[in-house]
Amino acid sequence: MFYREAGDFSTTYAEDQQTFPIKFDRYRYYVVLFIAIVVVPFVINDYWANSLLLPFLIYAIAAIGLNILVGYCGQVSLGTGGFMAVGAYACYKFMTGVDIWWGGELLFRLPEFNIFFSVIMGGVMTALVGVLFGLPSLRIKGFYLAVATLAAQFFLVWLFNRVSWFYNYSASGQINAPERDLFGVLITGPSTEPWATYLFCLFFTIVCAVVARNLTRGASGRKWMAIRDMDIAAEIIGVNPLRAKLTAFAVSSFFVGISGALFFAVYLGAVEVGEAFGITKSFLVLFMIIIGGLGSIFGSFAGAAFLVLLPVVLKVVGVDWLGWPTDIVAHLQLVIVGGLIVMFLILEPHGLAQLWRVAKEKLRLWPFPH
Amino acid sequence: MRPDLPKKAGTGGKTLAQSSPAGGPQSVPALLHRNAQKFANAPAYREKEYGIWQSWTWSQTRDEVEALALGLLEMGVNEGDFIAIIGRNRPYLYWAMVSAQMVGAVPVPLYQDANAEEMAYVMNHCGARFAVVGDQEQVDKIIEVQAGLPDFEQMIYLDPRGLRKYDHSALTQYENVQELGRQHREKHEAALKARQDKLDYDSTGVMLYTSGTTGKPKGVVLSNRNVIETAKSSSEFDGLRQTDDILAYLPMAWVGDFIFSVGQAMWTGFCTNCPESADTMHVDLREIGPTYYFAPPRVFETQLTNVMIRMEDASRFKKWLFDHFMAHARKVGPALLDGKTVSFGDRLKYKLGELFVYGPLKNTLGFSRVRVGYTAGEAIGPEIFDFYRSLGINLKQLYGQTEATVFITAQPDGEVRSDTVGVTCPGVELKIADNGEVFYRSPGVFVEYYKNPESTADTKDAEGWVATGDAGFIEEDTGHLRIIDRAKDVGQMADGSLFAPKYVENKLKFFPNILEAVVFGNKREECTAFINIDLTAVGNWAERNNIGYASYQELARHPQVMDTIQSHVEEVNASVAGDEMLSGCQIHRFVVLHKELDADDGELTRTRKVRRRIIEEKYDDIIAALYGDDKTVSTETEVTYEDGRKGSIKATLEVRDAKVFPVTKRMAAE
Amino acid sequence: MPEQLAFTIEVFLNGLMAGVLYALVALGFVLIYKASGIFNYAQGVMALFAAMTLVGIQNGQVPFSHLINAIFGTEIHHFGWHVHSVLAIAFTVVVMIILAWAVQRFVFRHLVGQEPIILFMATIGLAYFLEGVADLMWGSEIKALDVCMSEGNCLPQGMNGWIDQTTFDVFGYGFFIDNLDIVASIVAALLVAGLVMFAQYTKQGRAMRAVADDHQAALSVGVSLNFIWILVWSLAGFVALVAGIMWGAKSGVQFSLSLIALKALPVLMLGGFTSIPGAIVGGLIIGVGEKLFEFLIGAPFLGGATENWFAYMLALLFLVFRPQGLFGEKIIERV
Amino acid sequence: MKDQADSYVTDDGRTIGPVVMEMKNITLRFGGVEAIKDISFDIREGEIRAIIGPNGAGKSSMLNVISGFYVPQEGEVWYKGAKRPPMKPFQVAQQGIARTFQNIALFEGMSVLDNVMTGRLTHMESGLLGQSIWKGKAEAEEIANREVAEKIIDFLEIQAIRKTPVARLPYGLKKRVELARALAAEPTILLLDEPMAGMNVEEKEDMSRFVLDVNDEFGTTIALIEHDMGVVMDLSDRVVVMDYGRKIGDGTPDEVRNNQEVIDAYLGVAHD
Repeated sequence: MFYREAGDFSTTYAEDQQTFPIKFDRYRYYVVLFIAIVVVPFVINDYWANSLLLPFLIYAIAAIGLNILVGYCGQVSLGTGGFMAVGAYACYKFMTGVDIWWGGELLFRLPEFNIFFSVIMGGVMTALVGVLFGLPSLRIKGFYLAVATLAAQFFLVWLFNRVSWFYNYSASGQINAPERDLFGVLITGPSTEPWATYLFCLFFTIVCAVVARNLTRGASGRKWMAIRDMDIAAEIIGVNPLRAKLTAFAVSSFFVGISGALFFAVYLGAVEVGEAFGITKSFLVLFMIIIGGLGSIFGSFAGAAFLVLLPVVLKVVGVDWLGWPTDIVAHLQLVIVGGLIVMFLILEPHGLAQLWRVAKEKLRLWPFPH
Repeated sequence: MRPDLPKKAGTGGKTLAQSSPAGGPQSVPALLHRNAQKFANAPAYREKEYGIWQSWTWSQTRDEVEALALGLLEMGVNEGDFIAIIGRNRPYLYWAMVSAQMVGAVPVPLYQDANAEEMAYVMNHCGARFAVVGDQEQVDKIIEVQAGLPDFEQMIYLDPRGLRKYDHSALTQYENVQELGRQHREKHEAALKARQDKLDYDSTGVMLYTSGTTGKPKGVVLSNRNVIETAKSSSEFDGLRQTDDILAYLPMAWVGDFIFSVGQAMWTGFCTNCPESADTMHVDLREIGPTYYFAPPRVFETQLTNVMIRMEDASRFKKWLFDHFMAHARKVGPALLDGKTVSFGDRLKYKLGELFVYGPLKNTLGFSRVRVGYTAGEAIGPEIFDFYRSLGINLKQLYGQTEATVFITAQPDGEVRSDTVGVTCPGVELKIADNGEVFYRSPGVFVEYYKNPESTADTKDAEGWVATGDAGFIEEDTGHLRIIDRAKDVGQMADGSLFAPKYVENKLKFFPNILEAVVFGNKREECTAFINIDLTAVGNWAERNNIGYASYQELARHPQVMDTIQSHVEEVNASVAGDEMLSGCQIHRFVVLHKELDADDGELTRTRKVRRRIIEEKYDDIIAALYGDDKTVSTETEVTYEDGRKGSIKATLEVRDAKVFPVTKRMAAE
Repeated sequence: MPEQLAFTIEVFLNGLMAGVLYALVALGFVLIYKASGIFNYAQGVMALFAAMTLVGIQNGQVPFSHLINAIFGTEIHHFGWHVHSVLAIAFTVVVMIILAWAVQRFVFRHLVGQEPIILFMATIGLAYFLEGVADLMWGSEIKALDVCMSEGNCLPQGMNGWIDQTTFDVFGYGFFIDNLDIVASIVAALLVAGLVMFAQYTKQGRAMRAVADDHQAALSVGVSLNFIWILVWSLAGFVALVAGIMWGAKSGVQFSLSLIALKALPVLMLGGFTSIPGAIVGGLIIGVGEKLFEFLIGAPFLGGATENWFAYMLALLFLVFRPQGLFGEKIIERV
Repeated sequence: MKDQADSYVTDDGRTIGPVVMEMKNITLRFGGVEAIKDISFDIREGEIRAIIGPNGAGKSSMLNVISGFYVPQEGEVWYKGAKRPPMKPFQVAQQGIARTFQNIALFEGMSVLDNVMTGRLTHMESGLLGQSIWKGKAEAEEIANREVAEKIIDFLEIQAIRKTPVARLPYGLKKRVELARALAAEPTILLLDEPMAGMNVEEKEDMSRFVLDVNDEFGTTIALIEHDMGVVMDLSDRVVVMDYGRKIGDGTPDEVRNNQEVIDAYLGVAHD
């Protein structure tokens, strides 16, 4: 209905292949960006930052990452929590200075990385781990693989629990993000400004989204989707399956790692691996992309937004308005989330993204039905 | 050189010689050079190919055209040679026309769907030495008849697909010709310059063959004056701009396309866009969103039918929204378009409609940007016409013909009506003969019919007045011209009253269900008619009322269909009765024909005009039945299928009587 | 006989018993998978659900009491009666059958023909749903589970996980093994045997296997898919109930119970999703393997708690070399 | 039979080059069953080579051997004058051997254009980093390959469905898109696995035309499988006839047509 596409045509392939070939979409995208970057930082407060925006941005990154693996490459992973943990602990080690031991004495200690690079390193490390756990994917397929990734989940969580080197031998077994700043602005630690943490996460989210989009619309994306849609055919037309799958694992894990790092360093500040990165986290992110839409970047955002918003809404409605005990609301939440998953799988296996696509098509054809 | 070369011919040319501008560009190539200077980097041509709109700026176009021209010189094209141009609308072919003009040759665009014989006739008639063609299909056609073309020498083709194994002794690829030209640039540059300089207002710009409702096609010779003057005046008339876009999709052999895509494009320097293929036409139209658009009435008709069909399955809310706002649009839309005063409330409501219905609708149809839209060729149904105008599309009518280089009359903004064809275009004079035939004189008047002095004389008198062959009259109050019918078809009923079949046929064809109609009655007591139903519209209606049908024939003889058609016929009778001049033309009996009238069977012209005489001969048995009094008639008809095979279909047709009305006074509705 | 060895053997035995239980749960998976190609992640939660329902019925709890109280501000909790275990179990079985029907009717009937991975995700959703429902129905606090055949002889004394006396001794070495485990493994073993029997020799069992081999064929010989599916889900529910009782009796009814599903997964990967013997052998291997690993390597060198992942790592490594599992046969890929 | 090295010109004016691929004594077993028994034949540059035979004759297996999907227990594959070492299917593809599949193997989740673009993957090598930045090398490469893909799309006359998801296409069109995908790889040898399977007469005619045009315009060497003899005979330059995994005939269509064994195989009861 709002689309005016007459006269909106492309004279080069560059124009034709851009992310938003339709002017109207393009402008809408710019507006959103503008609001997110310029407007929000001025109106944001602690509540909004901590209960909505930060988790949304961070989960969005994780969801994009997982979506690349599951939605685009068709390799189901239940190890997201574990990989986020890797990101978190790697980030922690790098921001506190990695200490290398040999035979009981300290060989040397790396300088403390700036928070920005610590987060990046979180991603890099996770990518490596991801590739490692991705190796079996060549032999193992479907949900054999899905289950196999649980191995990563449990092993990693156990690892960070047991090996005190990861949490710098702290008595609590927790890791705590020390105060770190970027250009003199506090990003981590107890006394940060909401707008600072927000912008920091926003930056990563946008970059990740753009990178993901670029990868998925290019050669890599096609390799992944080919593997997803029909791996045998893909191999026969010249796609190296191991390469494709491993790159998917690497890229996916990289994003997940980043989100893990942010989740720990910027959002929570202190983490006990078992509860922060348990298997429930893996499922949560998986649910995000199912509800949001497999194989869609927008879907990753939608799903993240939905599952971040849902508990908040339920809490507001259930606890604050109706005054129910929190545990009941929590249980209701389980029921609703579980129900929604099943519902989506039955009614709209392609999730919110598909609904969005359909709505858009309708608007473009308006007033015609088809 | 042939003695009858158009250069020194054409009284029309002489009488108007003084109107040539001093110094201004005097030929199409000259215009091209001007544009290459003035609008160097503005888009001149676009074609949807390989998924995107390949574009050429004016300067690029100039280079391409020159390269080809040089190539033609290298291939030995002489001044005055004729070069046939055959294929779907593509920039390369438009360039070929200009290149031809550059080297002093005459481009002769032909209808791409013409069959080999038709082509053979034309190419023989003008003695074309060269042909520039689109693809294998065209090449094959020409090769088929080449033996019978003594003058023919070389063929230049665009798309090499499937031609690799052909004997290339008389066959060259377009690119290679251009390549040839680029190689021998310095060798021919001077010659090319010289030949271009020779071109002036009186040298021939193009030769177009009129499909001709009867007899063999005639080659209409148009001088540069014809082309440029009309292009100039018509562009000014509608305030065309360099930034405009048109979609070139109508046959290149048709004078309209030549004037729009070459004449006006060259004059104003706007961009000509060519669709990717016939079946992507609508998508391409939507993408380009032309600002200046021409289409014959039937195109608008089918489009409107499709709109209505598609709306049928819309949700109730949408449908309500659509109907509600369209009603409003019909009320105030045209008025707004003509800049008349409309109450604030209505304006507001129209704005809303624009948001919810008109805007999106125009968008999906590809008309969002249309600033000037024309329809012509035949009369257009009032409700069709009003539909588009009420949407805010500035659709207008013009009256023209090849011999006039299109423009005779056109509707100025603000004075648009569906029943007139507008006022005289700048530089055009009109006069109506006693028998009602319309005559005109203008800078656009053609030079001559090539190799056909007697026809030329018949059509154009010494003062340069040209007979249109149409009967009509000028409204005293408005000065608008109204066309009743082809003059030769306007006959007399037995009782001496006026018989104007076309007038009635058009009224019939205004009903979406009726595709074609042929009315008889000349020298007879009463009128009768053949009718073709519109398979899209009626077929859709059948589907919705789940009426099964296997073929056009079966649907056509379905009783319910017959009833609907009958009601239409009677409505028409009622309105005809309102016009005392023509009230004799009410239809007393009719049949719904068992096959669609078809150009391949020679029943229609390539521009889908009815060929009366041929039909009358072919279906004499049915006509007899119409004037007899039996209720049915059995007949057998020969048909030509797509692939050229012949076959025949038998059928028994029901003859229906229609209610006729007594003559009434002219009612307001008319 | 050196101490170490004795301990090892004891550990081995313990592992074996745990293994039987794993095998039991794994069997639940295999049944459903064979018959419907669904990999039922919710199996564990079903066990939890069953156990909670059992306790709830025994103690005459009012279902959804918390929710009701929350909404209507009432203060109801118990009907005030106590149901005899046998009866309660019977009731629970009924509930599980109803559940099976509901799951089939409202979820998987609509997902027929979807890829396995989608079905798998659906079961994850189902797991969440069931867990939520269970908590809403009976409250999420840890409950003691005592199953008594008749007054006095409750087997065994509920949560008394501890071992007070030598269970039996060989060559003067006392082996300390929890009675419960012995009972449990016996029951489990019986049940396993029973299921195998069922699958092999009963009409429904054969029908079930027919469906597993070829849906169309099964349909054409007049097997009602719907019935079979409800049947297997009920069976799975029953298995879950038993597992729930065993586990619940041992360490109380609580969320962790649902994790036995996670234990069963590697068992399946090892044994192959479609093979009943595979499930049994796999279960035993995992059970023994993880106990021994923990005892010999995990606890002394890796800081313990290796049971969490050992099973998975084992299965993973194993799969890399034999993707089709222990008993699955090699698939020839075609194009 | 002409010598392997020299090339000759067919009566319709196409040049057939020297042997580009040769199968030497190929034997393929599945467990006990022998799908292919000691078969040898060669494929010449620029020719249309057909492998025909009744259902279950081992045609598809043979194609799978050529495209490296099956590894024969015995025999050698010679390609461009060198013995082909054992390699994975994707390596074979990278060597310039593209194929279509008997029961369409398109990527249903992608548009027609994307499917055709996957055919170009063997020609694209910009790295992950470059792609994630997109602008610059990656985009240039993308566009360059898009141009090739578009030429193919135009050649096979599927412009109108360029951006349609393949899942929505009718069978006939899917076949064409698959051909497009294979062509996009600009292969040295193009393998067609029953290109006409399940098509009506017109579709078969179209497909035949396209196959000929491809061979004509791009001079692509084509090896195709058909069990419908009629179609193949007018298409191909040379035909191998298989039955029960054995080669029972090899030569020009005419030679094959008059081969008694072949006639028997076709008139004899069809065995699947």
